[in-house]
Amino acid sequence: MENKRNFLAGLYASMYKIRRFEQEAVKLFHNKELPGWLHSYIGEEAVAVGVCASLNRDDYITSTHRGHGHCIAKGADLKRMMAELYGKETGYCKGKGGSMHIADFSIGILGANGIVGGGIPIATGTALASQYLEDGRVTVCFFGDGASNQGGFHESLNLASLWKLPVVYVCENNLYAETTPQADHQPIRDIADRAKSYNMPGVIIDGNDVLAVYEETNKAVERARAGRGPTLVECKTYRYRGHWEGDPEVYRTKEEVKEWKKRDPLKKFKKYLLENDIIQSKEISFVEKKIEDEIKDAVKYAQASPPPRPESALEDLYVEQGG
Amino acid sequence: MENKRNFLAGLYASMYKIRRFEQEAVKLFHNKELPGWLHSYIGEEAVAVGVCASLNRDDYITSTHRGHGHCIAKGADLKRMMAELYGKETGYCKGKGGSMHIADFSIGILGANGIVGGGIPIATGTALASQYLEDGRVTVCFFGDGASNQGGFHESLNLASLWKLPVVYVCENNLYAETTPQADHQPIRDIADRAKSYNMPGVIIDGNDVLAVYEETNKAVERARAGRGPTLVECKTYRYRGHWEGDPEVYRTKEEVKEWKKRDPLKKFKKYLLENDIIQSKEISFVEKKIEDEIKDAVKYAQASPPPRPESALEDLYVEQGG
Amino acid sequence: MREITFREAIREALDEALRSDAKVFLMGEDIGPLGGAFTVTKGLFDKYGRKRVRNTPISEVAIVGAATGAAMAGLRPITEIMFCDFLPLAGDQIINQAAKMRYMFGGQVKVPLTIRTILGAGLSAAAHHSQSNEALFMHTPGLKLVIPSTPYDAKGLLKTAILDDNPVIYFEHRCLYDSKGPVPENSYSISFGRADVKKEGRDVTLIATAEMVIKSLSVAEELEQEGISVEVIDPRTLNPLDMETIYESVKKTGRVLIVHEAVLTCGPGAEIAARISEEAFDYLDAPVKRLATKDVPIPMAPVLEDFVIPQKEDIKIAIKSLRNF
Amino acid sequence: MREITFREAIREALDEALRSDAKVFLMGEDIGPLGGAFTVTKGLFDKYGRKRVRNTPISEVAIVGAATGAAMAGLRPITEIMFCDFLPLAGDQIINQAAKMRYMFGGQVKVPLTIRTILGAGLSAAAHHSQSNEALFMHTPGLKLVIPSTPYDAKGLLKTAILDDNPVIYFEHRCLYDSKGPVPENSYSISFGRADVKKEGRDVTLIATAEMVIKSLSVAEELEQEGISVEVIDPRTLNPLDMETIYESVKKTGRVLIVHEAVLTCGPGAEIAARISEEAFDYLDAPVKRLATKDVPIPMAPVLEDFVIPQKEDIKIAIKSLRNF
Ligand SMILES: Cc1ncc(C[n+]2csc(CCOP(=O)(O)OP(=O)(O)O)c2C)c(N)n1
Ligand SMILES: Cc1ncc(C[n+]2csc(CCOP(=O)(O)OP(=O)(O)O)c2C)c(N)n1
Ligand SMILES: [Mg+2]
Ligand SMILES: [Mg+2]
Repeated sequence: MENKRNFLAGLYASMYKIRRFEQEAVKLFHNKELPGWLHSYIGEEAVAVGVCASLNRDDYITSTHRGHGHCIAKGADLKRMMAELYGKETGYCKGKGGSMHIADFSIGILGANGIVGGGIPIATGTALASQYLEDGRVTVCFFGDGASNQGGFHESLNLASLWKLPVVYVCENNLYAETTPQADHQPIRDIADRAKSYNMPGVIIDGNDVLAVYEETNKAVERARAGRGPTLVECKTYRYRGHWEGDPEVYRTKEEVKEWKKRDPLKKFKKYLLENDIIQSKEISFVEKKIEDEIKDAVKYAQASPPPRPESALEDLYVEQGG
Repeated sequence: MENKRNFLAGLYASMYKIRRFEQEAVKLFHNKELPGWLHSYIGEEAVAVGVCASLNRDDYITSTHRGHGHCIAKGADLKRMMAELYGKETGYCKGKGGSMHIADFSIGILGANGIVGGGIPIATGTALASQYLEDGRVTVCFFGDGASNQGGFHESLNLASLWKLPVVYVCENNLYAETTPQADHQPIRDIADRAKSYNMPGVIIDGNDVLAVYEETNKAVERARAGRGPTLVECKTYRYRGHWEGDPEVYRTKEEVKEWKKRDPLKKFKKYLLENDIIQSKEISFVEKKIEDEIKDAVKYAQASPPPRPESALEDLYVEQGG
Repeated sequence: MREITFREAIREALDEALRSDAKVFLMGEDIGPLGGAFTVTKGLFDKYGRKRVRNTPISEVAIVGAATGAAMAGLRPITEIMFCDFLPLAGDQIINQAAKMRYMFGGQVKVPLTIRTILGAGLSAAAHHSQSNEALFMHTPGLKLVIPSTPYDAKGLLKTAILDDNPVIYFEHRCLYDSKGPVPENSYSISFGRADVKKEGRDVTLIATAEMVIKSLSVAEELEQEGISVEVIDPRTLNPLDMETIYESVKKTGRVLIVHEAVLTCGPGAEIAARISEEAFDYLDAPVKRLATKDVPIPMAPVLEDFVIPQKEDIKIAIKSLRNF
Repeated sequence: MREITFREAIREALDEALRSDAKVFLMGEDIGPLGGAFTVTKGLFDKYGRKRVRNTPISEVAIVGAATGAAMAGLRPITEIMFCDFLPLAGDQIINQAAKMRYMFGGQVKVPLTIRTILGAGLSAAAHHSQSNEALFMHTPGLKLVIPSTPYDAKGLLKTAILDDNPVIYFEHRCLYDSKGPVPENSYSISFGRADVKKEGRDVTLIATAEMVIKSLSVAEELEQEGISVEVIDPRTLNPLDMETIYESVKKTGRVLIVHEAVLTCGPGAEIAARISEEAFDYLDAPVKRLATKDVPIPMAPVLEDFVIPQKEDIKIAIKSLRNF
């Protein structure tokens, strides 16, 4: 019981952490403190958190241009993430990657990716390695509705199912690929239907319901871990902010956004926790407060960190070998 | 009635022409008269012929590395084909293309292709042009079971269905991609099932039955012409010879080949024509004789043709423009 | 003459082409209502509608392949690939299909395709959104390559690209979009294969492309004060490549610097340097020098990005060292 | 020393790697029972089984991408891409993912991936099965590139490629598979970045790769009779590229010819010529000359193919003209 309580509280904390990290990043971005671009995950938190709740520390994930949520849910360090957004030496990639290329290989985060769909073959490959090495790990591959039209999606799912690889393909269908509504980029509504092309199970989930996401993907993860092959999981969700910060959002109405906000994954889950007496309001405030502090610390850390040495731009390209 | 008879006789003649052209090419190849490589279409004649029977002269087809059958069925000139196999100046491509790159743009043959799956996006594009220009043409895109695992397949079918383009995707499932049996390259048996991923109809046909091929693809062609979008048609068939001439065929048994030869598309159709009194045996012999002569002429023509001038290797790269 | 931006110049060229030829259409990701990632096509969707200005799925293979097919069937597609970093996704359709088709088929077909794409760093967009990969396509016979540096050139060359019956890749440097320059109101075009001497000079020949032209001109002006006269040449098209104009200049100056944002090794500068060294050997008073992005992916942090991309100061130093050879 | 073929040398290297390291595996189209289009891996499927020698679907993106992922997770995949002409299909996974990954992520990851592929013309296989496109990858920082010309080099360099913790593309010229040469029985490897002087000479430095090394050596021998002494250098790896050995030779000869089968423009020779012209300027007695495949796709007819690919006669003429400069 206590275990379950902690587990659920953890889900909430993780979602809240993503929400606040993203809000902070957005603020800093518009303050012109962050170089580069920013794709916010706000509104989609239940997907990353629900999915990663099934994963072990050494399981793998591949992420996307909209990757902060995946990283936080998988356990990435906020300080090093924020430092990377600032392009500082202390960032995950020493300032070389930025928002679109955060990775933490020590906990299986194989990297965000600037190429839409670029991580799908890679996830297939780490799953191949796990099967080969019999290391019991599972790979989760995150990607968007837009990415499901890439050739690499098709080739990868075919290969993974053929070889029964331990990978779960999680499609975050937020109804848009950049400015293009789903109906203008594919002639289907349920991307999970594409699973049939590869003779693998396809599952549709309410991506704003963290428990539903957890329960369904957990089955897929266990299936993969048991050697029964990949699953395509589609989480229907929505992003609140523009595709990137600065997006004029000409392609959707304020009403639509408002409508989706009514189904906010955080509010919904908080209500559930409170109404079922799983957690007290005071405790939630306490958790939230702790996260606020953590984020402040992360920002301070990032700001105080030195920029990379210019010459470090020439490092890290090749592994230096003996012999 | 007479029309129908002629039509059916034409189907047989076309299949016979392919069979004999290919047999001749194989012989010449092993005589070391032909440079380059050769992928024979023997055994699959009913597909090309059944499909092309629905097409007008100005409809388009894209072809593959195994393209002679498609070209002959669409009406290509045997002389210029054979000359191209010989690498002669009088060949369709002036000796630049060879067996894997025969094209005849005057009758909508957009080219064989050395890249497996390479023609699928191109076919999608000519169909887009037809829709755009409202020229009433249909494009047929030929490709193999192996090609159905290429990313371009996925991207193209998605786009074609989204835009309701007048194209018919004809998958020639001959059970092998080079040396790899279907079960080792995809986790499904019926490639037509992949149509669902694109919300388009998928049809399975006995590819050794020329009438079945004709009737079913004709529906798909008419559907496309009527503006109702693409269809994925899967023709189950078999190639008698190795993947290419010289293939040691380590991947299949002689028995399997024998088994399939019992369902030979030419024999089957000839029997049908005779048993139903559609054509007399004498007429068939006459047609066959004519074709034999045609092929002999083609070989003679090719042999007598001059090789290209060496410097012509520098021509035909760019369209020279005024201005 | 009126001044408009690089972005507006490109938009005008597209607009004129759409207006004057019903066979011209645009296709690409998010080019519709938004007008593309850099709003180049903004307004054209409203003006010409869905048929002529087509938003596509994220499917670079199908975009380039379908555009190639449409071109083969008589249309004149202009496709936008949002960043040139994504061109390798469509590598086969560009390199094996569009570029080789006419040749393979013995001259039977034309492929009047224009691929517009965006190149260049400078916005801290990191390794997947900052490349300058024009050299990959210089090494691909069958393509024409345009890389303009001014609004005037941008418009005139794009008009030519669209009218050209061969596949053309047209590279737009993102940092130039807001730059302004004189562009005539009336329609005009600029032939391919004519390098432009952006500034005359006597001491050093500086060959630059895209944004490096702007940086080079600025350096050249500063150096003029110091008594060094730099001739700045912008090839404008990399294929065809106007070597004659370059040789003429080299005969005069005997000293050459090539500056580009593509990485050094096997970049456009390698070819230009090799040709000069071969064809103008007797006129060279100093080795041909190349200044290019260092041989690494583009890093995100501004301090790193600035370090790997040639800066004005680097150009200045290179010219002076050439001068003193 | 025993003599074995180029094909056998490669197979031995693969065999040794498979035997000594359980993390090594092969994947690619038709590499199983057949042993690949050129039977290089023949026998390995029977010996090591389906897990270690994996036939794949025709899915170049997934093949290279999955191999990259497997390498990131600690394996040492060796993938075969049947012809280098197909590498552009996997362009993104090679250029944007495998090559850039370590750098983008600040050195967090290794990608010990070897991509074996086949290059070269000479079999009348036409434009989609005859290219030599190594230069596309020379222009991609993050990759190492191997292009052997002898059985000895082929084996020793492949061993190094497999042990290397970086992504390597290893190019095999199809016309060399049956060529024979001495290869020690015992295991050995050859370091990257060491050019090999295949023949010493005094008059002209000839730099060649892959099959052009063989053609060049044959020409050099003939010319020796005529009193012209040609030094033939095979860089063996294009990245890293051993310029030191080349400069040393140039200091001696003052004359350079570069011969390769990649097309001329922006080919490997452009980079080598540009570097020599920059770094060894004072030692050059004649302009650096390049001899390469003409800037067209590879045509099928033998007479055309021979015309566009450098032939021994072309090499001879080029050397003589250099000699007489
Ligand atoms: C190959 C490629 N094409 C285009 C882009 C530009 N781009 C970045 S994100 C994006 C939309 C992605 O849509 P989706 O996969 O649904 O993810 P979402 O942004 O909705 O999370 C596009 C087109 C890119 N980064 N990579
Ligand atoms: C992109 C690409 N990969 C691999 C090859 C090599 N190859 C030529 S034909 C072939 C098999 C094609 O199988 P399928 O599509 O089923 O056609 P089939 O030969 O059976 O008619 C392969 C692997 C190629 N030509 N192009
Ligand atoms: Mg989306
Ligand atoms: Mg097949």
